[in-house]
Amino acid sequence: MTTEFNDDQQQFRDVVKRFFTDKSPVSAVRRLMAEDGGYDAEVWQQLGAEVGLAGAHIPQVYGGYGFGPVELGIIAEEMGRTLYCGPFFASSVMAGYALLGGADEVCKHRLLPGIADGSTIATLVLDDLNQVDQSGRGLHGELLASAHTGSDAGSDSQQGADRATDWRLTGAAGLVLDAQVASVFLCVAATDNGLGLFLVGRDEPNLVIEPLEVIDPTRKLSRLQFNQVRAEKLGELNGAAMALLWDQLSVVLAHEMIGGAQMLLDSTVEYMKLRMQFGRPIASFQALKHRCADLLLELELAKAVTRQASHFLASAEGPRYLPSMAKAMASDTYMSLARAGVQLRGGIGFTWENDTHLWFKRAKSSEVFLGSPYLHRERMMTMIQESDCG
Amino acid sequence: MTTEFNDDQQQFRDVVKRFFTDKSPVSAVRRLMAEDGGYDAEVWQQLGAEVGLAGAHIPQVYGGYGFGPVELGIIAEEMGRTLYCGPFFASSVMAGYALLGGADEVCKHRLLPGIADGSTIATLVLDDLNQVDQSGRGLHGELLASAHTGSDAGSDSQQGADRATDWRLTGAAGLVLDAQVASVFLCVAATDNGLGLFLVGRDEPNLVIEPLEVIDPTRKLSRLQFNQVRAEKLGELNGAAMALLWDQLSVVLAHEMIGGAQMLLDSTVEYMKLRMQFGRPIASFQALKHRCADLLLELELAKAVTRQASHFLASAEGPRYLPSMAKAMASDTYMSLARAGVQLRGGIGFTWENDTHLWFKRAKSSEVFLGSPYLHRERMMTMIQESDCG
Amino acid sequence: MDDLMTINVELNAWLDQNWSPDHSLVEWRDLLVDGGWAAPGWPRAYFGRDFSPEQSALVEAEFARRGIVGAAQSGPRRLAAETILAHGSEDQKQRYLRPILTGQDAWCQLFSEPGSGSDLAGSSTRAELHGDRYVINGQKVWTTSAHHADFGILLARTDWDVPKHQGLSYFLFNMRQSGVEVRPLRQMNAHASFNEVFMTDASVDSRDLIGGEGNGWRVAATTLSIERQGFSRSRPDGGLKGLSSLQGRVYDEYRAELLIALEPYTWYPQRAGRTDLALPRARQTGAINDPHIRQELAKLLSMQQGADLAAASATALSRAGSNTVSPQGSIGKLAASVIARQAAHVHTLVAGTDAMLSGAASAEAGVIAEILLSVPAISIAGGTDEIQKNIIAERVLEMPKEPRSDTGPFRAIARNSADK
Amino acid sequence: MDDLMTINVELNAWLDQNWSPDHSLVEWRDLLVDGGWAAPGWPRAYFGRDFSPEQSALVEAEFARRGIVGAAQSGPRRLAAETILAHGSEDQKQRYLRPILTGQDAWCQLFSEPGSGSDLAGSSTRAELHGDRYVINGQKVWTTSAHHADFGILLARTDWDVPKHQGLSYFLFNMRQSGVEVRPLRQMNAHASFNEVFMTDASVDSRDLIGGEGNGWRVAATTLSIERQGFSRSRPDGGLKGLSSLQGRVYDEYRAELLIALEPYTWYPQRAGRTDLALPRARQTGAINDPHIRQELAKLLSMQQGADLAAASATALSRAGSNTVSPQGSIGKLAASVIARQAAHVHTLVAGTDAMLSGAASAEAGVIAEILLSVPAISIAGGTDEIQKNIIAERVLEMPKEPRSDTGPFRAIARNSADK
Repeated sequence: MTTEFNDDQQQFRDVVKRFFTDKSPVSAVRRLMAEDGGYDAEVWQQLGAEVGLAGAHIPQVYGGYGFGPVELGIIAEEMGRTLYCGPFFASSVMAGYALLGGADEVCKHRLLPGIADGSTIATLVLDDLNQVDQSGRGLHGELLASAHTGSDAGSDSQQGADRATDWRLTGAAGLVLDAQVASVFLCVAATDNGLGLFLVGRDEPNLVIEPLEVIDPTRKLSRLQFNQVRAEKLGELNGAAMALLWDQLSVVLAHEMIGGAQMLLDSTVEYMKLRMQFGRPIASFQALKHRCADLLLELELAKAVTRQASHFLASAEGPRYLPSMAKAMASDTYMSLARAGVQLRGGIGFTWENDTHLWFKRAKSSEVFLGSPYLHRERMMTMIQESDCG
Repeated sequence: MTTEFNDDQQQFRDVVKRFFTDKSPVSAVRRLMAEDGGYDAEVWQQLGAEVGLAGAHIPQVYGGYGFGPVELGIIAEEMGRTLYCGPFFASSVMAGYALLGGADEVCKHRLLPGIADGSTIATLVLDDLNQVDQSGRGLHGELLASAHTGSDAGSDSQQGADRATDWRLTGAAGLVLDAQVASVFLCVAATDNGLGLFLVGRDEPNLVIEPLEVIDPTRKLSRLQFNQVRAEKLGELNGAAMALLWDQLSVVLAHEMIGGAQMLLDSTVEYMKLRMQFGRPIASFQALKHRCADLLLELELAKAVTRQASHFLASAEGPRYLPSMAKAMASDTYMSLARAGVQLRGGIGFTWENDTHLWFKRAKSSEVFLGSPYLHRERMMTMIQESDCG
Repeated sequence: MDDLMTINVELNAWLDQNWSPDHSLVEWRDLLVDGGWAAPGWPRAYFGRDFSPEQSALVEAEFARRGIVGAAQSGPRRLAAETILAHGSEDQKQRYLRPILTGQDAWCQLFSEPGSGSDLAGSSTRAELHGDRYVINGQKVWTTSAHHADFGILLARTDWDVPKHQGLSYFLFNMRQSGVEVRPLRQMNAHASFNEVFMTDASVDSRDLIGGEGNGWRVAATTLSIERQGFSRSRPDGGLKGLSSLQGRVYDEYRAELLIALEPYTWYPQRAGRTDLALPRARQTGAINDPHIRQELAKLLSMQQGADLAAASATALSRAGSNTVSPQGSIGKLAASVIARQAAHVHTLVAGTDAMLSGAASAEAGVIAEILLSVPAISIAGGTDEIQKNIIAERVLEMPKEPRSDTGPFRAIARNSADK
Repeated sequence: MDDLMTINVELNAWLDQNWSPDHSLVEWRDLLVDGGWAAPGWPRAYFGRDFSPEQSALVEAEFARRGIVGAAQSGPRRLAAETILAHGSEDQKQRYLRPILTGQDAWCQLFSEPGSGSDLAGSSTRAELHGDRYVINGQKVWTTSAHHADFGILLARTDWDVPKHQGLSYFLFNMRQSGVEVRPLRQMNAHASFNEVFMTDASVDSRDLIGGEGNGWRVAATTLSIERQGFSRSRPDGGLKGLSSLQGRVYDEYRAELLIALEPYTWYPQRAGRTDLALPRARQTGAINDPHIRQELAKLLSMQQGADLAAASATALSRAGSNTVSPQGSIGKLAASVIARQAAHVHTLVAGTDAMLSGAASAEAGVIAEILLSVPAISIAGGTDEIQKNIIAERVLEMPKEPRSDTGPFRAIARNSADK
């Protein structure tokens, strides 16, 4: 078990890095973050249909490339580095993983290919983004009474009815990623028989999509309200499926964060080498050098754990708390680097014109997205207590 | 309300500082910490009978000098600075405050004068040094059945019996300060009617005093076991009395800690100005300067709160969580300075020959003595929640 | 005490006779200045009464108690006035002090440059004497309220061939001239409280050089010391309780003045972390019952309490006549940074995923979001944490300075390429 | 792979023929050296087989699997041997390497001095050439196992009139001579693992100068780089599982050797904070149910996991032939400091007031107390945290060095008065 990349993976990273460096320059980020939609349809098309990144981690039987979590992590790191603006995390990662983990086989075959080639933009509706496994308290699905009409309440026919489109969702989800551009919503909602995964079309009446003002305009959020909205049930999600989903999303987000953190470290040190004060580059001041060394250390540890967490998802080898450990560490190091990125630039780092704040805001938003470091550490300790061996 | 000292207090500090600087040089500390008793009887006699510090905070009616918590804080700071070895904290502070808060008037008149002039060395037996207000779970007092014989169980005679010496204590106290030199033990023990304050003589049979190995040999501890030990009940302690006692002890300890912390800061900076590496005094290295500035800041904040906590005890003005706030802050800053005191001296700071470790050990021991910073912060928040205003 | 009583009687008698809310603001302040009550701590020769800080505080308190508008003092006006008092020529004092007190002249501070932030003495704005005027070329930055200012206190280089601290001069600079361009500078929290000021062949009369050519750094030290003492003050009511509901022309004009003067500072409380909101929000959300958040909140409240107390004793010390104000200011400023970071941490813990939101619909009507995006400024503006730590180490702990790389003629010192 | 298989077959055939637990330790190691299996990674010319790290690891693993004692390598022996291999003369290699491998010669490291700790190149121990011998005067400190050592690797100054890094020379120094006094140095945790070494007119043959006069710093750099890689290793079983119960003369003698060699290091695991004890103790005391302690424990476990993984990939990198070992060592060492501090914090939280106690009756038979009094050493010994951060900043992040104050002739550099 090692977190080193093999040659194939290194080549893959080079390709991905080149793509995002070309397609997501900071000028594009600034343009897109100011728009309502927040993504460039042409780049998205290239990313999906041409380069195939949108479906990298989706098995080939569902139209993807069948890469594993390690390669997905590489994509996320490079996106994080460039602050790529597009519905990758919402559609490919969140909706993609939810479908893989919670949809019935036939639904996967129907829905995943569109996600994999980017032609469908989906997002995942969770009513609790603090603790993903607590989802379902805000959103409830019920089977229309009419769906039962004329059929016996026997279990077989019940199951048949469950597959039907005669479900109605009611409730709200306060924070939904990239809802402003999604054509379909995959919704995790409680039913009388546990959590279900539901499909809702964008144009459903009784579905209200309200864009929100956000701290980080590269990560657009909306509030969704459901009032008896017509939905199709795609499958069921048990506790283990929700825990796995949380793990998967956390690990991809952790990779995105260490990519952003690395970019901040690199660019900040670079700036410090050029910036002269008191007749020397500020990079030569010992207190600043030591701070950078501390930051490097923090980042290296977070990076090692994050990459190990991907290996864990790929192989199930290692302690099962690795995903939460990774999310917590990556969040903390990203914020450390964001604070330092502003501080070590001095006043210029606090200006709108300077790019540092774009990563700062991403770091701040990522810190709490899908659970704060505090919650993930708590989750990690619960897992340790549940397992026999430490 | 101000934490500045007036002229009288400043003069008092000068006297106290001179006394401890003269009487408690580090050579004496090293000698005494290696001995079983751990104090110099002659210095103690001067401190008590001649200079009058042992009874500084004890009212004049009980043979003391009637100074307030502010002056007691000054004494404690100077003791902390010099690591004075002697039973001041055990006898004057712990036993003294316990008697003042929990003994009946006649007992105060009988016992306090000896403590105030140092002729009696007492200590306080608490069975919980983590959380003083949880005392009484390990030590239990009961009235001998014979004490009731021949008298009615009426409340008056009951009360008369309660005052008698016919009590027996059973249980243990794991950590008792300076028991090795105390002639009397004031014990907080549970009775069927709440907590009581009891007097036990050193020579009682069935009392086992077992000296303990300690991390900080300037603060000697013993374990006491009571097996039906004869005791005199001196009075009762309700919840408010125990809370006040905890506050009082915490504040004196906090003063002691900031005195020690200030000494560490001063001596460390002094060392750094003399120590040359790379052709310059290490005090000129920016990373080390910044660390010292951070330490100064931490100490200044802790000092301000600690002194305010004394004013609060003197005047009851201000939020009632100040004592716990002070204990937590003083503990943290003392440990920060202790770590820095070793680190900034490099290898020499880790040697036995260098004096820094004496304060390091004191800091480590003080950190948890009478409750860790964590517990005091928790207590502080509980007080905030209990009060209506923030 | 008797002394204070006498002052109180005299002041109130004067106020009874002169004060009316129906004055215009300038009329009233003219009376104030003539009566010697505008700045009683100033020397008698310059509109003042040589009052001690304690005596001045009494006057201030009495104004506040009676709801009376005082002299103009917001923002950089005070920096300019105190500097002129300390270093100005008789002529400068006569020309500049009065309109500062009356509020007729607004001022700004032209110190920082893109190439010299922490290294203020590395200023490379050029001042060249031609006849009896200096011609100014260069760029300043972080200039609060430059677009409203009539004058600026300007630090510029008059000599490039001497060590950097010796080649600076300090000017009282007219902002209302061609050759001065003011551009707003937007910050990461979307406010634009600062400006860039471009000076292209602007000029200043040589009689507006203050402290003598080459003495600019010494004069600037006075300004900086005053600035550090008051770095976090921002009183939306200008010190008058219930100002918003007071009736009368003088109040209307005063409110208008404050609105302009304080506009750049609306986010300053958020920059400091708003410790005051932490406990109420923890109560309201129930986060106060979370054992970990309790710890972090307790740490925050502890630091804040310590800083408040330390600031109070610093003030007491300074009122007692001590002169060690400057490092105390640095300690307070550094404390503010530490507190702001911890406050942001607590606000984030309490908010959870809601910390992703901003704007009026978000927590505390957007104030929490503004905190999270403003706290990075507290450890930069008015001298970075790093500079404060240098000051504390060198002036309080008396630790030696680092070896310097910027001795010798300024011309030869390595600096940012844009400066050259 | 085929290659490895061949080696495995050859090694086992040789072992079958030569290994016996009834050998004396020296007899057995003589066989090992002659057979080329003592240090197979060394050059063929010097007892080795030019094996790659991967091939050497196979041999090591096979020894461990079969429970066979290997060459002596504990402590500073390895530093001396690797340095001699890299910089030594033919004569030196012939004389010193073999008795190092057999364990006949023990070594110590004479680098640090009271006046030069972090500033190792500031060494002021004096080496003066008289005829064909250098006369040595000076004091060294932090010398582990000096009282058992036959030889020391010694850094001393031969030229006081050149810049400090250029005036140093490196010697292979005989400890068994008059003029050498070794005094134990007690530490704050009551152990005495180190010594002071006083050299008064001691001497060393000029053929035991290594790397040439004035080249001492370059040679020392090799030693230091090797040292940083292995700063925390301390295996009480010398790598042999179940050593304590193995029977035979060679095992008896090996155990005796280890006992002496490892004695100074018994507290090293405590110095690193003993993360391994944190979770079991939290479980056992119930502290694991405390929400705040859970957080602190989780942070500790996270850092430890990260450091373990980072160390593993550093090893993988270095096995893959990369040469960037030295800064990786600094990152690992800095991580160890951070982890040790957090571990001490967690142990204190878990222990509560019991953290005041020490000795056999206290928590974990005194181990917790030893941790609390030993962790301060981890951030000092083998290069302070501050030095590691300089290295990381300059070599990994390529940030420029500070301006130096110690250029020019060593004689003229300001240094501690005791050095002069």
